Amino acid sequence: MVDVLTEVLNVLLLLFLVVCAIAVAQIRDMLSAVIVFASFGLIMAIVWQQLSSPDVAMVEAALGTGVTTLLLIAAISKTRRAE
Amino acid sequence: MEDQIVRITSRLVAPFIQVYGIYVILHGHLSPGGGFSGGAIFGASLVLVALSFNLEVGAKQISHATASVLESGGALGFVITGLVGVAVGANFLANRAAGFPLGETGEFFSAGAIFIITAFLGVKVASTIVTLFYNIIEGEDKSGDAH
Amino acid sequence: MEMLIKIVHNYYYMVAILLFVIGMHTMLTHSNLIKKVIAMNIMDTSVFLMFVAVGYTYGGAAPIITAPANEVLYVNPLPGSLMLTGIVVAVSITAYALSLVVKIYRYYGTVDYDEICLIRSQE
Amino acid sequence: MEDILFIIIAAIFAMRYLLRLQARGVFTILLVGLIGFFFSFTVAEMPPFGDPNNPVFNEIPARYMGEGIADTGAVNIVSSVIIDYRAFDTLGEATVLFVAIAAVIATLKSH
Repeated sequence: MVDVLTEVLNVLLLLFLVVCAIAVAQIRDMLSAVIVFASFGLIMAIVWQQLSSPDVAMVEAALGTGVTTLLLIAAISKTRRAE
Repeated sequence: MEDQIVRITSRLVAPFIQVYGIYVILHGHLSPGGGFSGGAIFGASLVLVALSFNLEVGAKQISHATASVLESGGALGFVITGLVGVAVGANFLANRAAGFPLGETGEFFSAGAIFIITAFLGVKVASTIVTLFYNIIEGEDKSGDAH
Repeated sequence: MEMLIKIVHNYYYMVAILLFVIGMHTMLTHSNLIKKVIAMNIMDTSVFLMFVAVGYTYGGAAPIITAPANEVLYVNPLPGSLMLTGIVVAVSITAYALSLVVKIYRYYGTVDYDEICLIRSQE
Repeated sequence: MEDILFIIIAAIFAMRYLLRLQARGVFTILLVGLIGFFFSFTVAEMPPFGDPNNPVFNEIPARYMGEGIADTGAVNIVSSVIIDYRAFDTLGEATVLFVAIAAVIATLKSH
């Protein structure tokens, strides 16, 4: 019933999420932190595809990752880059 | 930023992204997607051109006045589509009870009010993203030196 | 021991809690305002992960009807549609927070919370 | 009980002297860890993940999945939920976007 390889993939994706969240906290350069946050959002979109909700995955990939990263980069270009 | 590769790539790719965005908006009742994701894709393509060239070229595609009119018009169209239900005698935002033709399930023109409201939402979200981006990246004065 | 088995079986919820805790710690300990905004986004996403994981069933198909509902097992469409609203609201909140950060930078010349406190104490 | 107390005290000393944290950092980690600890009790009380007999699968999703096409004509049930069954929610969401733009313009374009 439960496919073992799919479970392994899910666990790896979730592990990647946690690693990205810790990396965002540790990176001192704000632009790098924003890029790592974008990869966090894309992995989250894949997780939602794994949870069988493709609508949420598309909205997350377009709005939660694309537009949020765009606004963050715009704000960083108006302020300073180092933390 | 004066990068030839980024400019040529974004100029080539932007129309395809816009067609994909319109596809996602109009197929919201048949496949994953809808007004929010399709509008975000469409708006992001407009911002992509503005980022790879400069803000003046981006503002030539959709001016600020047009964006604000489209944004208010999207919300207004949503409300008017809802008020059709009240005018007919059903509830606010009614679909089948308000007499919208549901069509044949699985066809392109089907699902009555859902199709109309999704199109209005897509227009609204796309112009919202463009307006938010320009307002954050522009300076205090409108002709600022922001790049 | 029984509790541990249940926690391992519900690993999606545990990851959601872990992300919430990491985001909260980042928000508490870092003084850069933009990093606080990013951490708030991580906390948002963890709450969405919790909700969407509640509606999942093993072997469930995506809620796009291709066969009658008693033949195929579908996942619950309700948490997904509620969280779709939440993502858009999170983006709106992020935009407003970033506009406030840009305004603060224009006024104080920094986005660091400790430096802003220092400037305010010297005024 | 004494074991847990011993582990907490040992963790405080380890964080204080091995990781060279300030006292404020130690207390932040303790607070956040306490929150996560109580949240994990909630996880242990929750129904098993991925079971079709969970309490969330009540009559409301059954109605949406069963009668959705006849009611709205849309194949995508998420779309029919957000734009037909709960359209007022989406109208409020559009209002949130509108208010966000108004707030951003009022914040950044004022003097």
